[in-house]
Amino acid sequence: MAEVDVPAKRVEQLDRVVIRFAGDSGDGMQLTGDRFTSETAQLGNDISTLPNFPAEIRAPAGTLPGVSSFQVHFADYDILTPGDAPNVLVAMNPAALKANLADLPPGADIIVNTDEFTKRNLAKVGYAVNPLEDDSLDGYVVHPVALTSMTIGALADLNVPKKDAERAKNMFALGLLSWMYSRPYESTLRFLERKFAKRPELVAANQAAFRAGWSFGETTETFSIRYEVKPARMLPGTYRNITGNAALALGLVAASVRSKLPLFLGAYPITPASDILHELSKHKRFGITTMQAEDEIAAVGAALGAAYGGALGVTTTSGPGVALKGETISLAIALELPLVIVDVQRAGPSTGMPTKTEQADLNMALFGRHGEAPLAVIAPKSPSDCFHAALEAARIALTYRTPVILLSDNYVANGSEPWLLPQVAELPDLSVEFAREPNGEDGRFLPYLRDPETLARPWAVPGTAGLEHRIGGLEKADKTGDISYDPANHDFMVRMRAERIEAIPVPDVEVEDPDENARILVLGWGSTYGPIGAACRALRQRGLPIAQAHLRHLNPLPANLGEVLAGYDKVVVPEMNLGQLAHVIRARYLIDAVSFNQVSGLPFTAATLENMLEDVVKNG
Amino acid sequence: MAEVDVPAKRVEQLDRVVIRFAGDSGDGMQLTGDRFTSETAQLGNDISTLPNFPAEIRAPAGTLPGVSSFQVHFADYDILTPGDAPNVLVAMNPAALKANLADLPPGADIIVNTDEFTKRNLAKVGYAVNPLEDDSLDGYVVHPVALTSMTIGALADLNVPKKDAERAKNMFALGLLSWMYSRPYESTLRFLERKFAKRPELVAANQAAFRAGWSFGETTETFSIRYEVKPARMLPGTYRNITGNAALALGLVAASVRSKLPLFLGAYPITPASDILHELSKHKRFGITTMQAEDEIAAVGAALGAAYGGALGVTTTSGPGVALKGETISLAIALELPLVIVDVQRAGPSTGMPTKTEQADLNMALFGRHGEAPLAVIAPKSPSDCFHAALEAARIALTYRTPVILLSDNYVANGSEPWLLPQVAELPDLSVEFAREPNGEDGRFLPYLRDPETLARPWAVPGTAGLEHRIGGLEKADKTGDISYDPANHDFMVRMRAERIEAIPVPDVEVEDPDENARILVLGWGSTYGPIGAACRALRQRGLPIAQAHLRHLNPLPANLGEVLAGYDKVVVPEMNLGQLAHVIRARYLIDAVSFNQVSGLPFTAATLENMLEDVVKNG
Amino acid sequence: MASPTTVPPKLTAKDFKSDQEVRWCPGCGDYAILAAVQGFMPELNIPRENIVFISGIGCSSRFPYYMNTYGMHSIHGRAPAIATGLSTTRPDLSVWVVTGDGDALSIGGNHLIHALRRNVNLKILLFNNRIYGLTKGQYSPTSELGKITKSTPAGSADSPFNPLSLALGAEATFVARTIDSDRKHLQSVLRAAAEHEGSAFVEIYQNCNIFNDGAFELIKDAGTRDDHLIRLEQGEPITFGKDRQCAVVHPEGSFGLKVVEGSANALVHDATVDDPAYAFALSRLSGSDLNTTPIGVFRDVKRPSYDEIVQKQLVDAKAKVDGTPDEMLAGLLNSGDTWTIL
Amino acid sequence: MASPTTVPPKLTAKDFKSDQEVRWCPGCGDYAILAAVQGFMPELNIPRENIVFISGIGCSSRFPYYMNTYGMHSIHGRAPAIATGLSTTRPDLSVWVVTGDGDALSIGGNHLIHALRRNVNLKILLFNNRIYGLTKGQYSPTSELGKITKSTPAGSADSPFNPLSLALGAEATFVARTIDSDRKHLQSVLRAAAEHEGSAFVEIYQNCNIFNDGAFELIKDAGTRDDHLIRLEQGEPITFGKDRQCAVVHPEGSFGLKVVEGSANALVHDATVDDPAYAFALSRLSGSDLNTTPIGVFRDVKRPSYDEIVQKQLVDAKAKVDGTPDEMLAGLLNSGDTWTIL
Ligand SMILES: Cc1ncc(C[n+]2csc(CCOP(=O)(O)OP(=O)(O)O)c2C)c(N)n1
Ligand SMILES: Cc1ncc(C[n+]2csc(CCOP(=O)(O)OP(=O)(O)O)c2C)c(N)n1
Ligand code: SF4
Ligand code: SF4
Ligand SMILES: [Mg+2]
Ligand SMILES: [Mg+2]
Repeated sequence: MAEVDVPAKRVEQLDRVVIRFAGDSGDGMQLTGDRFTSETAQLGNDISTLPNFPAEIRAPAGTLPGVSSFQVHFADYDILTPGDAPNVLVAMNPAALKANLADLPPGADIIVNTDEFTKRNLAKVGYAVNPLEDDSLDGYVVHPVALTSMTIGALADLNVPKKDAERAKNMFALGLLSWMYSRPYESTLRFLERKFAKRPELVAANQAAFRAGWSFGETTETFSIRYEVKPARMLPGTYRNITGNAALALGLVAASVRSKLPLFLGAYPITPASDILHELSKHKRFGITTMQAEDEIAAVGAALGAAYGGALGVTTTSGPGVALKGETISLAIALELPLVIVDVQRAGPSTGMPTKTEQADLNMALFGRHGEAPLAVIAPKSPSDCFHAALEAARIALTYRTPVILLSDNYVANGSEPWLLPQVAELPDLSVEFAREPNGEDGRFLPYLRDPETLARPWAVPGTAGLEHRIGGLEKADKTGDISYDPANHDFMVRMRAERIEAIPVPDVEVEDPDENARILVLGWGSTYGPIGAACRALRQRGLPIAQAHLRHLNPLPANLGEVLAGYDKVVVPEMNLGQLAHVIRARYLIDAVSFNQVSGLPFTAATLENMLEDVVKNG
Repeated sequence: MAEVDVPAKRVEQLDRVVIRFAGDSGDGMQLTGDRFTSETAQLGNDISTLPNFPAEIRAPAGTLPGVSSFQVHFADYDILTPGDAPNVLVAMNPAALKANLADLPPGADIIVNTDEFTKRNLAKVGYAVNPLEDDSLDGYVVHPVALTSMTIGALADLNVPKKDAERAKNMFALGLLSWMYSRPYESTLRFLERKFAKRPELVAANQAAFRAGWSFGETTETFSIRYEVKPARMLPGTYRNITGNAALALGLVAASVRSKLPLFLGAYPITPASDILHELSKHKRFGITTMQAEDEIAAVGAALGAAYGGALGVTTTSGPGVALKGETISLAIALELPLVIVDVQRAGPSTGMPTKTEQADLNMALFGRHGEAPLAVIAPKSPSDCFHAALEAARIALTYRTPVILLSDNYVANGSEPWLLPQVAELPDLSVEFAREPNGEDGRFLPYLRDPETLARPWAVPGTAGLEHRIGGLEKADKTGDISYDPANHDFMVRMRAERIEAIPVPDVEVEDPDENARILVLGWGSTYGPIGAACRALRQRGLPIAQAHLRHLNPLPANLGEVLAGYDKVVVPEMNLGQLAHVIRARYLIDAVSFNQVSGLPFTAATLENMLEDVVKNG
Repeated sequence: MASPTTVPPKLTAKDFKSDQEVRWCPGCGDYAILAAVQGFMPELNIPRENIVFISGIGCSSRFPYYMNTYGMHSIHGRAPAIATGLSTTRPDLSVWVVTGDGDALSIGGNHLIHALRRNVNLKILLFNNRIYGLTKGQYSPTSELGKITKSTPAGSADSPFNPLSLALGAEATFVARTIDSDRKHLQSVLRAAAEHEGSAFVEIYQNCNIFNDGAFELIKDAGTRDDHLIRLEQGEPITFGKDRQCAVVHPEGSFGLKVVEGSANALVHDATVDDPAYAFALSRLSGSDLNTTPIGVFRDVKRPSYDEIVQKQLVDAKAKVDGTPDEMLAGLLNSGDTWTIL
Repeated sequence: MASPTTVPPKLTAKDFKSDQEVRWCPGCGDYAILAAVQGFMPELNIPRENIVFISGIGCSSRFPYYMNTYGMHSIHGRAPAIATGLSTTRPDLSVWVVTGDGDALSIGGNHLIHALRRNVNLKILLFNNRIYGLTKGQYSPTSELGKITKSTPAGSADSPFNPLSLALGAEATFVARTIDSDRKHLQSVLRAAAEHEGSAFVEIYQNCNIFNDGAFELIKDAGTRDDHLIRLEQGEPITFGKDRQCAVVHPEGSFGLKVVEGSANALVHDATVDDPAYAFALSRLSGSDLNTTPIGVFRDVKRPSYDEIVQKQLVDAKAKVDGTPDEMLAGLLNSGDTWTIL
C-alpha cells in the first residue's frame, strides 16, 4: 500500500511574530491564546500578550460587539509590547475578520474559518458580498480553512455530541498554529486533561481536534512554509507567564508573608479589578481574609478598620470606586494608619469604557480629596512589575503609616509577560513593630508622638494593655492626639502631614540613554513603559539618540528628578490622559515639558510613539 | 429738688473701631453682635463682621471651648476685613477674657462682667489669681462692670423671673456699647418687640436692660469718653448687612427667577453649609423645592435627576460632602447637564475643624474625579459677592450644560458686610431654550449634536414628544449619543469635554495698581480678597507699590491671566492651603509664582500679609 | 401614578422598542422581562415622552437603552436617588426604576430604603438573579449563604436579604414579586404597580443563564413549579399545588404562616391590610430555598406620596405669591434691616 | 461575644472614664447613657484593652472619646463598616458601635443593614433623639412626619423609619430598645446585647434638650409613663399601666398586636422565637406617637456570626498549611506553567 507522501515543508526562521486569535465570545479565543502563549513560553521566546474582551458579557453571536480577541507577540529577543500589528490573524467568523482587518499590515496572513462565512453571518456584520470572494483581501495572504467541518469530521468516530465537537474547533486552530510556528504542545495536551478531568470524552475530543489541526498543517498544501522562532536570550531562572492582576495579587500575598501581618482585603467587584479579589480569595491558607463589601465605601472602611486592628489593610477597585472612597481615604490620612488602595484604571469619566485602558486617575490619586490630604502614589510599569509594585506599596504604607494608592491599569492588569520568579528570601523584609510601651512621661501614651526617622506615629493596636487611646477625624494635637482647634497646631499638623509624605525616601529615577548623547528625554509612568521603550529602541537603532526615564513613584517624586530633567533640551511626556503627569512636572520644576496624549482606551503602539518622537528629535 | 448732675462727657472722633463681644455660648453674643452691627449699618458706617462659634453645640458653661465671640469692624471709609485686632473687648466671663486677650493690642479697652469673676469660674479656666486683681492687665484699659447684678437691679420692679432678668445682661452690654459709640438704637428696640412678640414681659425686660446699659454709660465715671464714627462715603443706594451663606442662597433664588426654571436643592446638612439649605427652604413660594436627602450622594443625585427634568439643580455641602459626590459629578460631566455644586470649605482633611475656614478644596474641585472630568470652578471674594457668584455659577451651568463647583468658605459664609442691593432688572437674564424639535436628518434627534457657539448639547427634557432618547455614563458617540467603544470617538469626546470647558468665555482678570508702578503682583482667589486688599492698601499708603489681582474664575482661567502675570517681576500667591492655586499657575504659565500659606483655620490678618508683602517688595 | 398630560393615540409594544440592538446573553431572562414591559406599556395610556426609565449599572440596568421612552443609564446603585429628584420636580411624568440585586440591595441599599420610606412615586423593578451578572459572577446580597462564586471559593459567609422583608421593614406601601418567564403574571403585577400611588417595589426573579443558571428552576419547571409556587390573588384563599391541595394557613396564636396539606382553613389574601405584619409574615414564607414561594402583590396600601406632599407645600406657598417673580425677588432682596444712602 | 484573652482584676466605672472633658450640652441625654455604659463595662469582665468603641459623626458619636478603652471617632455613617473590618480580623476584641439616628439611619443606612444581615459580631448602640443634634437641629429619618425644623419650615414630607422594623427587615438577630434615663433598664439591655453572639442592635431613646427637648416625655414623665411604656420581660405576660391593668394581646386571626384593658389574655413575651414576624409585630406597636411603646429585648435568636464563619474558613484553609510562610509563598509563586532557563 502506497503511503501518502507528505510534501516536505520549507522551514523559515523569524525573529518575531505577532498573532491575533479572534472570534466570537463563545469561541474560546482567550483560552486558545493562553495555550499558545504557554507553549511559546515553554520554548523560551520572550512574550507579551494583550487580550481584548467585548464590553458586554456575551453580545449576540456573530456580531461585531461580540468579537473577542487575544494577541500574542513572541520573539527571539526581549520585547516590550504585545506588538502593534499582527502578522497573522485567525478569524473564526466574519465579525472577527471585519473587526480586526484594519489592524493588519499589508501581506499579513489571514486564516479564516470558511464554515462561518454564511449569508446570515455575513449579513450580521454588513458584508454585502463575501470578502473571501471579492478582491477586498487582495493585499493579504488568505488561508481559507473549513475549521468547523474539519473538526467535526476529525471527531466523527468519537461520537461526542455535535455541539461539543463543534466547540473543539478552537483546538483545531491551535493545533494548526502550533504546527505553523513549531510550538511544543505537550503542555496543552496535559492542560486539556486537567480542564476536562470530569469529562474524559471531551479530553479525547479536544486532543483529537488539536492533533487534526496539527496534521492538517503538515499535510495540506495551503501551508507551504513552517516557521521557527528561536528562544530569546533571557536571564537564567524559572519563569512563569503572568498577568498584571495575578502578579499584583501575589505581590500582596508576599507583602503579608514578609510583614508577618494578616492581609485583609475589602473589595467591591468592578472591572478590571475584580480578578485581584478572585485571586486573593483563593489563598486563605496564608491567613488572608477577603470581604466582598456592600459598596466601595464599606470596602475601604473595613480595610481601614482591619488596619486599625493590626492587619495589612488593602482595598482594590477602579476609578469610580476610588471616587467613592475619597472621604474614607481622607480619614486614613488623618488617622495615619497603613492602607493600600489599588486602582486598576479604566477609561472614564463616569462609567466610560470599563474594559478599556487609561491613565486618567493620576490627578484623583494626587489631589482627589478635600483638605490638604497627601498620600503616596506609585505605579507598575508592566504585568510582572505589578508584583514588585504591590510589595513596594505595602512597604511604604507599613513603614510610614500612610495610605498608598497603587495605580495599575487595564493594560498591565490583563496583559501578560514572562516573569522571572524572585527568590522569596530576597524579597524585602516588611516586618513592623507595634507599640508596646507608653512613650510619654509618667507612663502616658502619646499616639501622635513621631518616630524622628520616619515621622510615623506609633501603631498601637487594640489588645495592647496600657496604650488605650482614642483617634478620629477631627484635627489632633501634635503628640497627644487629643482633639485640638488650636490654629498654630492645625497649621503645624497640615504641614507635617505634607512633609512626612514628601520625606519618604524613594529610589532615584534612572535614565536609559545607552550612547549618552541624547538631548531629548521621554518621561513616562506606569503602563506606557513598554511602548515608550520599544519606540526609543527603534529610534536608537535608526541612529536617533533618545533618553528614557520612567517613574514608579509619583508621590513623592524621586529626589534627582529635577536635576535629571534639567539635563535635556526637551522633555516629552506621553500619557494616556490629557497631560496629568506633565502638569505636575511643569508646576514642580518649571520646565516646558511637552505632553503627548492618546486617550482612546487603547495602549500606545510603539509606532505611534516612534513617529512622534522622531519628529521631536528631528525638528526639536 | 436738686437734679442729679451728669458730668458732660468728651466726644472723640474715630475713623474706625473694632469691637469683639465675647462670652459663653449661652450669653447671646452672636445676637448682641448682630444688633450692634445693624445699628452701625443704620448709621452708614462701612462694616465687616466675623463670628466665631465653638465647635461643640454647647460646651460646659464657663469653659474655654464654650466661648463664643462676634467681632465687628466699622469705619467712616470702606473697609475690607473684620479687623485684625479688637480695640474693645467685651468679656462676659473669665473664659471669654482668657480666650481673647492674646488678640488685643496694648492699650485696648476691656469691658468685663465682674459678677462672673468668681473663684469657681476663674478656676474653670485655670486662673490662679483674679486677673482683675493682679497686674496682668496693666497694659490695657480695663472697665470693670457688674453687668449681671446691675441688669437684675434695673429689672427689679418688672418682676420677671431672675433667670430671664439675668439673661438680659447682653442687652445691658449692648446698651452700654451703643452709648459709647453713639449708635442709633431704635431698630434694636423694635427688634426686641418682634423677637419676644409672644412674651411682652421679656420685651420690657430686655428694653429696660438696654436702656440701663445706655444710661450707665452716660452717668457713671467709668466711661469718661464717648466716641463717634462718621458715616462712610458709600455709593448711593439701599443697603443691607448680609452673610455669605444668606447672599449665596438669595443668589440661587435670583438664578431661578432669572432663568425661569424651578430651583431644586438636594442637600445633606453639614457645617458650614447647612444655612443655605435652611434659607432656601423658606422660599417655596418661588417654586423652590428643597430636599434633605439621606446622604450627599443622594443629594447630588436628586439634583441631577431634577436637572435632567429641566430644573435648576443645585447641591450644597462642604469638603467631606464633595468627596462623596465625585462619582455622581463625573456622571453629570458625561451627561453634560447643568448642575451647581456649592462647597462651603472648612478646615480638613477628614472631619478636620468643621467650624474653621480653609481654601484647601481647590485641588479636589479641579482634579478630584476619576478619568478626564473637567468642569467649571468659581469662587466668591466676600460675603455679599456670594450673591453674584451664585448667579454666575448658574449662568455657566445653564449656558454651557456643565456642572459648576462654587467654592465658598467658612470665612465668607459666616462673615457679613453691607450689601448694595442690586436692581432685579439689571440682573443677567439666564433664560434657556429647551430642545423642542428633532435636530438630525429624517427627524432623528441627536442628543450630542453641539451648539457651535457654546459647544453645549441640546437640553431635551422628558415630556417633549419626538425627542425620546437615552443617555448614560458609558462613553457616547459624538452627535448620536449612542454607546460607543470606538477608540477614535473616545479620544475625540475626551478632548471635546476638555475643550468645551476651556472655551467658556470668562471676563479678563483686572489688576488693581493705582500708581501703575508696581513690580510685584499679589494673586489671590476667593475669600482672601479682603485681607489681601487691606494689606495692599496699607503698603501703598506707606509708599510701597504693589499690584493686586483676584480670581473669580478658577476654571477656565481668564484668557489674559498669563499675560498679566508675565508683566511683573514677581507673583505672590497667598492661600489658606499649601499652595494649590500657585501649583496651577506654575504648571500653566511656567512662572515662578511664590506661595504664601497659612492653614490655621483662621483667615489671614491684613497685618500678616502686609509684613510678608513688605518683605517681598523690599527684598524681592 | 402621575396621570398623563394628554391621551395619545393607542400605542403598541413596537412603539416602545428603541433602535438599539439588545445586548444580553442569548437566553437571558432580561429578554423576557423587556418584552413583557414593552407589551404592557401601551396599557398605561401615557404618551411615550412622559415615561422615563432610570437604571443603575448591571446587565439589568441596560434596560432603558431598549425602551423607546426617555431614559437614563446612571451609575451603580444611585437610580432611586436620581429618580427621586426627577419625580419630585416632574409629577407629570411616569418614572420607572430598573435595578438589579447588587445595584439595589448592595451599593444602592440606602437609596432604596429611603425612597420606600418617603414613598416617592417610583415604580421600582428589581431584577433579582441572585448574582452579579455584569461583573461576571460574584455573589450578591440575595445569593444563598455558602454560595460558591468567583469571589467566594469557600462559600459566602453572609446570609442574604429577603428583599420583600427589607422593603416592608423600610415602610414600603407596595410590595410584589413576580417571575421573568411568566409574562401574564409579570404584566398583572406591573399593572398593579402602575396603579399604585407612591413607591411600588417589584422583585422579579430573573434567570442569569451564564452565571447562576436555573436559580429559580424549582418554581419555573413545569414538573416542580406547582408544588412550590404560591400565587397570591386579592380576596382569594391562598392555595397551591397541582390540584390546589396545599394551603397557607395562619396557625392560632402564631405570627408566622404555615403551609399545610388540605385547603380547608386556607388564609384569604388581602394585600390592603394596613399593618405590614401580615405582608411581612408572607414574605418569610420563602427563603433562599424557594420551597414555598408566594408571587403576586403582597402589600398595597395608601399613604400620601412624597411627591404629593411636596407639591402640596409648593401650592400652599404659591398662594402667597404677591407679584411677578421679579417683583417678589426685589421684595426678598430688600427684606430685613435695610438702609439707604442718597 | 468575643471572650476575653485574660481575666483582669475587677474594674470599676471609674476605670472606664477617659481623661477627656465631656462636651455635651448640659442636660443632654448622652450623659446618662455614658454613665450607664461606664457603669456596666466592668460586668463584661473584659480587659479594657480588648474593648473598642467605634462611632461615626454626631453628638452621640463623641462617645468614644470619653471611654478609657480603644476607640475611633470615624466619619459620618461609616462606623459599622469600619467596625466590621476590625471585628472580622480581631475576634478577640469586644467591638461596640455608637451611632445616632442620622449617622446610622440616614447616611449610614446601607452599612447598618448589611452589618445586621451579615450578623457581624458588633454591639450597635443607636442614640435616637429624632433630630440632628450636632448640625443644630434638622429633622432626621426618625423625626415625625410633618416635623418643623430648620430644614423643614413647612414640616417634613417623609414618614420616618421605625428603626426596629428596619433592623428586623434586615435579618437582625438581636433587636432591643431602651431609654437614656432608665439606667437600670439600659444596663439590662446592654447585658443581653453583650451576651448575644452576632450583631446586637440597640435603639436608645435619647433626649436632645436643645433641639428636640421632651421628645420622649410621654414615656419618661412619671405622670404619663406608666400608661404608655410597655416593659418586655422574657417569658412574662406583656402588661402595663399603673396597676398593670393594660395588656398587649394577639387578636385571633390577626398578624398585628393590640393593646387592651384587662390583662386576661396578655401575650407572653418570647424574644427567642425564630420567625421575626413576632418581633416585627411588636415593633409596630409604637410609631412616632409613642402611645404604646415597648422597651426591652424584642428579638434574640441564634445564627452563626459572620466573624465565626470567616474564622472557620480560615481555620479550615490553614489545615492545608504545608510549610513556613516563606516556603508556601515560594510554592505559590512557582505554581502554574513554569519554565526554566539555565
Ligand atoms: C461604583 C461602581 N462599583 C462597581 C461597579 C461594577 N459593577 C457593575 S454592575 C455590578 C453589579 C451587577 O449586579 P446586579 O446589580 O445584580 O446586576 P446584574 O448584572 O446581575 O443584572 C457591579 C459590581 C460599577 N460599575 N460602579
Ligand atoms: C460626610 C458628612 N456629611 C455630613 C456631616 C455633618 N453631620 C455631622 S453629624 C450629622 C448628623 C447628626 O445627627 P445624628 O446622627 O442623629 O447624631 P446626633 O448629633 O443627633 O447625636 C451631620 C449631618 C458630616 N460630618 N460628614
Ligand atoms: S450575564 Fe447573566 S444577567 Fe447578564 S446578560 Fe448574561 S445571562 Fe443575563
Ligand atoms: S445638641 Fe442635643 S444631642 Fe447634641 S449635645 Fe446638645 S443636647 Fe445633646
Ligand atoms: Mg444580579
Ligand atoms: Mg440624632
